Amino acid sequence: MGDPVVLVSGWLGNLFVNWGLSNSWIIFLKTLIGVLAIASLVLVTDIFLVWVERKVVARFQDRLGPNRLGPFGLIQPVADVIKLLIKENITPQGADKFIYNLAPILALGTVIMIWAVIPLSPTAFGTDVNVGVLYIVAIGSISTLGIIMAGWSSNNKYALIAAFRTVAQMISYEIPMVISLLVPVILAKTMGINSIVAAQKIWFIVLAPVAGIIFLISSQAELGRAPFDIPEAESEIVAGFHIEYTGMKFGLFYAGELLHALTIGGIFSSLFLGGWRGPGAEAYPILGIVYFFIKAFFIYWVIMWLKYSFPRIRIDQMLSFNWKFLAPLALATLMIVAVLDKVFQNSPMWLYTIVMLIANGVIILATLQIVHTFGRRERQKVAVPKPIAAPEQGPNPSQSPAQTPTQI
Amino acid sequence: MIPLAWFLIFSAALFSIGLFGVLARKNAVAILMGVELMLNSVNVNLVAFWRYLNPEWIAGQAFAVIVFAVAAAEVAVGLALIISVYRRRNTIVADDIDMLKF
Amino acid sequence: MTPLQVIFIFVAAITLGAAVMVVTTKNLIHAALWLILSLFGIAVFFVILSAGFLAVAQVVIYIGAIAILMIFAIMLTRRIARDAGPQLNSGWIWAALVSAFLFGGLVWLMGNWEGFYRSLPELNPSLDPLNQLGQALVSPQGYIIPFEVASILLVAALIGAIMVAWDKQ
Amino acid sequence: MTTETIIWFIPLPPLLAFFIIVLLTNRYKALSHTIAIGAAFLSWLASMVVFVRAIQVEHLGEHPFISSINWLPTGEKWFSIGIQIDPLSAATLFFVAWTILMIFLYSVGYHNFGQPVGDHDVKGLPPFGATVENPDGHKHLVPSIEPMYSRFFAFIGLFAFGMYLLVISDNLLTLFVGWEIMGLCSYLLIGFWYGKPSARAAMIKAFITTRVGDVIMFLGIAYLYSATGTLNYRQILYNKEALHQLANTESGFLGLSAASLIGLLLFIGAIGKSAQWPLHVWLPDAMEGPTPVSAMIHAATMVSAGVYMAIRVFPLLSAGAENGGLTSPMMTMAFIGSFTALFAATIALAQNDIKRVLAYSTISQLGYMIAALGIGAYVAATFHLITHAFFKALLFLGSGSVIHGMEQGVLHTGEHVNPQDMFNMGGLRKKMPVTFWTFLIGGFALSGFPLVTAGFWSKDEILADAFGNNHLAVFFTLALAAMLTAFYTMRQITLTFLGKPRTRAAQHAQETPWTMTVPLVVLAVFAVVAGWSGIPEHFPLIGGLVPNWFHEFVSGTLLEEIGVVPFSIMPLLTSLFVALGGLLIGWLVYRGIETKTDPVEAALGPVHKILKNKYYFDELYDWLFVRPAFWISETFTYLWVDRVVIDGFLHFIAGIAFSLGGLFRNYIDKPVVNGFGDLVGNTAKRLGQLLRPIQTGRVQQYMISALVFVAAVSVLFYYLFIAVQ
Repeated sequence: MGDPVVLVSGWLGNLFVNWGLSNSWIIFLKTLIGVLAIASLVLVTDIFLVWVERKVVARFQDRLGPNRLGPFGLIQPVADVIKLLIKENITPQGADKFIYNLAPILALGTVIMIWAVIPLSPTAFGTDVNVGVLYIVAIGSISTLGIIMAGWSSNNKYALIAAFRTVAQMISYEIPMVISLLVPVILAKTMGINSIVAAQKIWFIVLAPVAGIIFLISSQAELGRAPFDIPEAESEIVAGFHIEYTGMKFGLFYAGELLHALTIGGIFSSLFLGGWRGPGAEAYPILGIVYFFIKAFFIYWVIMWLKYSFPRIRIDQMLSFNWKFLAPLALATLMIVAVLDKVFQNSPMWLYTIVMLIANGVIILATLQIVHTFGRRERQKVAVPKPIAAPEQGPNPSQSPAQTPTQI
Repeated sequence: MIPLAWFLIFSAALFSIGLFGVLARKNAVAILMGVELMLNSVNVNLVAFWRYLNPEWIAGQAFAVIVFAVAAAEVAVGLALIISVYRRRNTIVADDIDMLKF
Repeated sequence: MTPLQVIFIFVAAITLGAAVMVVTTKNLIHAALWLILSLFGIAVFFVILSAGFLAVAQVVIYIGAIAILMIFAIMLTRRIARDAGPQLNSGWIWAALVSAFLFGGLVWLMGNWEGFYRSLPELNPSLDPLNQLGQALVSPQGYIIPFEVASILLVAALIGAIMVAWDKQ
Repeated sequence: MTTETIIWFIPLPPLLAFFIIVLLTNRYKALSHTIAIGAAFLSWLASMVVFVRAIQVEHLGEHPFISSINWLPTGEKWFSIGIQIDPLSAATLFFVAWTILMIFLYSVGYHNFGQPVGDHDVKGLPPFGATVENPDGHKHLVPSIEPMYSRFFAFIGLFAFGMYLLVISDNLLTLFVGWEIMGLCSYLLIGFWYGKPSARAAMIKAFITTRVGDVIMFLGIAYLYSATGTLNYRQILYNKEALHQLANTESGFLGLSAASLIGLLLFIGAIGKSAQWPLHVWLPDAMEGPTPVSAMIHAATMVSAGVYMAIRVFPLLSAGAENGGLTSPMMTMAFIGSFTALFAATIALAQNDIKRVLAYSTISQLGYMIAALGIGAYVAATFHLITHAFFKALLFLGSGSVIHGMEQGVLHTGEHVNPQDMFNMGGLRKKMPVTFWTFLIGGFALSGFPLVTAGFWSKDEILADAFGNNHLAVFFTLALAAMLTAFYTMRQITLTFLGKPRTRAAQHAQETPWTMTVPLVVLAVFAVVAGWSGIPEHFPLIGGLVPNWFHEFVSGTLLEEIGVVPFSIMPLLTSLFVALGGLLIGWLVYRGIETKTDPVEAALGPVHKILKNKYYFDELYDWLFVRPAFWISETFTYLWVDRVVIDGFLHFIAGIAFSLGGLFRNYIDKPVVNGFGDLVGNTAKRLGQLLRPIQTGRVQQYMISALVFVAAVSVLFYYLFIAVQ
């Protein structure tokens, strides 16, 4: 067998049976333990992510990053956590304490809840929900709630503005994201993540690259990372919705944001990059975990790459980009994929793949052409020199009304 | 094993609480919340009946989906109306919006 | 007492308590958050009833959209939200009586029904409820017309809401 | 198109023109007169076509153009409307078409088309004149355009319709319709300048006077219809059996036969229309209207209609006559006609108003025709009707032209003189040559200037008939009247045109525009030529040069051929004598008059005063009819019958009704009906007040009450229906 997850599960089952527990209680306890295990794994990874983020951003910015504590500064995040834990927890005056304290929990908790449906390996997964994709969306909307709670309960205008911005952005970008998520659903003919991964004999990024790109872009916006970092634009609203948070409460937001990025990587790899699939993964499921995290971290790296390469865009640009470009494109892609899938569902795999590739290529080309045309038109509109101060010609216009009667 | 009665009593209670909210709350948004509670209790009933009485026939779930849609529409229009009323009359207290008084 | 029953009672208590808070709490934002909790509890009920799709849809629609919308509305009518006065109108005692009577009447009515204590039948494992639901919603033998009417209703509500709430200034 | 179709269409254009102008083009003067004249021209054209086709038919009298359609059911029979062109109507149509067209044209100039709008002209009054400025800055008055120009053309269009309808009609009823339309138009046009009190009085007088005749005529028509069951000419007048039957039926009135009574009744209508004594009083006053109206209605067409009708029903009038004897209606006609001829001629002697002289002259000439008809001179009457229409229209238009010229002079000089008074004129011969020559022709025709003019031939024929049939009283009366006619005609010409101007206005009179002079010339031609168609064959020297075509043609109208009166030198000499003598005396008396006094006035003394006042007929009628009518209406009818008898009775009835009403009101309506109504109303009101607080406007309270109610009802329902089982 060689699969530690199955081993542990079997051992626990035997243990509980020996304790004399009823069957339903055994399932309950095993589920509880599984939840704790996955949550712990994710949280530990989260600590590691702080180091990754700092290191990578340093490299992007041509500097070293943390390098004092431990090898390559690996102990640095632990020190950060300790620092955050011993900081004073400030609750602002007039804040709604209960909500104020609940918000960071939601911010991190929702991210962790997503991991419940993401299969790390053929055997290691939280649960196989048959509406897994929808579940991810649902949890994403709860994270929106956490942010708005944080912004409102802080009794701070910047925080509230940031919360509004965040909600506007997240609700908007949820639409192309959900639609792009439906493309793998159509291709795999199921909403369960495990089944989707199992269906990816050919990675869906090959069959539907456009959907993948749309998902990546809208995820970037969901994350609130540059170029969509309007919710926490430091130069405008200081730091966004968590401006009033200190100590570990802030730490939870911070950890939630980092973990969210990795979660997006996990979702993306599961839906488009074949998840745990890889050479030998079916024979040795433990390999699947490795493949999965490699892919997830690659996407995480791409997200960071994007974040540190692009400048921030304006809020109107952000909204028009979504409503006028991303959402229509996602709808078009969904329709085309759905139709082609229906037409070619019984054809051989190679033909199906080629058709999908060509279709996506056509979509990309058409989109580029449209963007090119409209971009030129917009640039020309902007490029028209505005009359700033017309050269003085004749009498001063301000005096002419007074002179008019005498001239006539 | 949960009997159907539990779900029914639960949804009746939820419905009554929602009704109380609709009847007793001053704020129009709060009234809408009460309406939402009532709609949800109906959904619970629909799904429970589907599950217990006729699981082969998906009508209960289908109706629940349609109730979702109706609820979403109702909230959208209702909130828009509330905001519109607020702009004009500067209040969303249901008792103050009594222009149809005798 | 099976764990499921424990969970049921636990969730039902939370849901009903949250619902009571929704209709009684003074702070409207809190009311909205209690509402979210209550709706979440109902989502759990859907899971218990093997209606996973509805549970997730409940979260997406009610928590992700409707509740957020309500919070927005409350914030846009903020002056009222901060109103410290009583949030129940003068006739609340009547409302409580009516509600209690309704509850009593409903329970009594259902108690007279022979299916009241029916127990859970086994789900046919060959039937996927999600698949069934999807088929039912878009098949001409199923609910395609209500479904389409509902989508038209949604579009109409979308446009109507925009028109109603449009600030002409 | 068949001739019948064309005949049907003859009256329509003027009617259409009337409606178009009244309804649509009232504001556009040029358009209106174009439409009216165009319509008149179309009718003229159709009439001429019909006339030409009619004279080409042999024995037209036996085979006239006839067409008729049913119009109005009267029990089993129908009133029909139809058309008929026999020789009489063809000849009438000829002069009617010509005079109407000429007068339409004349009206354009008469109403100053092309002139500026007056300074302070108002509707209902003749134009006062407009101030214009010369290029050199000199301001002066010129005639201004008539304010109600379009209305005038609409009215004369309607009038033309009535006249054409009358002429082409094949039955008495349609004739009567046209007759009455003309009566209405006469009323409207006499009072065209309704701002003048005299015009208003004249229009009422004309209307009421002719109404007297019309009512009696209608009685005649009704009697005729009841006696024969039809009004069609051919079924009565050209039907020997019907005539014979009528002539032998006793009417039971003064021993007259039915034919005679009907003839007399119809003749009274003609008296009214043709202004014969004693109903002549309206015609001189009708001169208040515009001159084209005087010319058309009161000289050429409408007054001729009376005579036309009399000629038309001549077979009826003469029914029962034996071998040249006269029936009683004919004797009446002979008496009234000749009396009127003389009577009106004498009045004309003492009139100074140029149009009034012509008006009395018209009455006199119409008397000639009636008298001629009375002695059975059918053709001569028709002949005189036609020639008279031409030359009298010419004279009226000429007088209008004179007045128009004088008005220009008055405007020019600013002198306040009456432009219609002949004693204010004089010497206009050089100022207005065309008017003078045409007026001269017309005057001579009226006087019966020998050989040349039409009037001579027609008048001579009447005299010849009278003489030849031994009606010497008529002969001498008419001869005297003819002499007086020549005298006053020459008086008129001399005073107006000859000598020297007696006022400055006359010095500055101007010739009128071509639209007025062209009709004068055209009519002058007819005033001469029309007579040549009826020259007796046995006339010395020129007899037979032109065949007596007219006699042949018109006499064909009747069933029996009317023999030509054998030629006799006596009437010829008489007419030569009276015409030339009258003219000569007239010229001798009035030539070279400088003052404004009439030399005849001194010669005749009090008689002149009687003549001047028209034998006090107006006063007589006032005393005889108007005042008794006033007395009856004011004192007898109003004060006695109405106030005492009728009102008293009514008050008695009303009093009973009042007391009954009070009884009902106080004992039934108030306590029972009202009480019940109030009870219902008050109950509803109190109930409403009671329930009003429920309407709080608060949705939630509504819902609570609704739910409480539902709960209550469901509990009740349960215990009543379910728990029982």
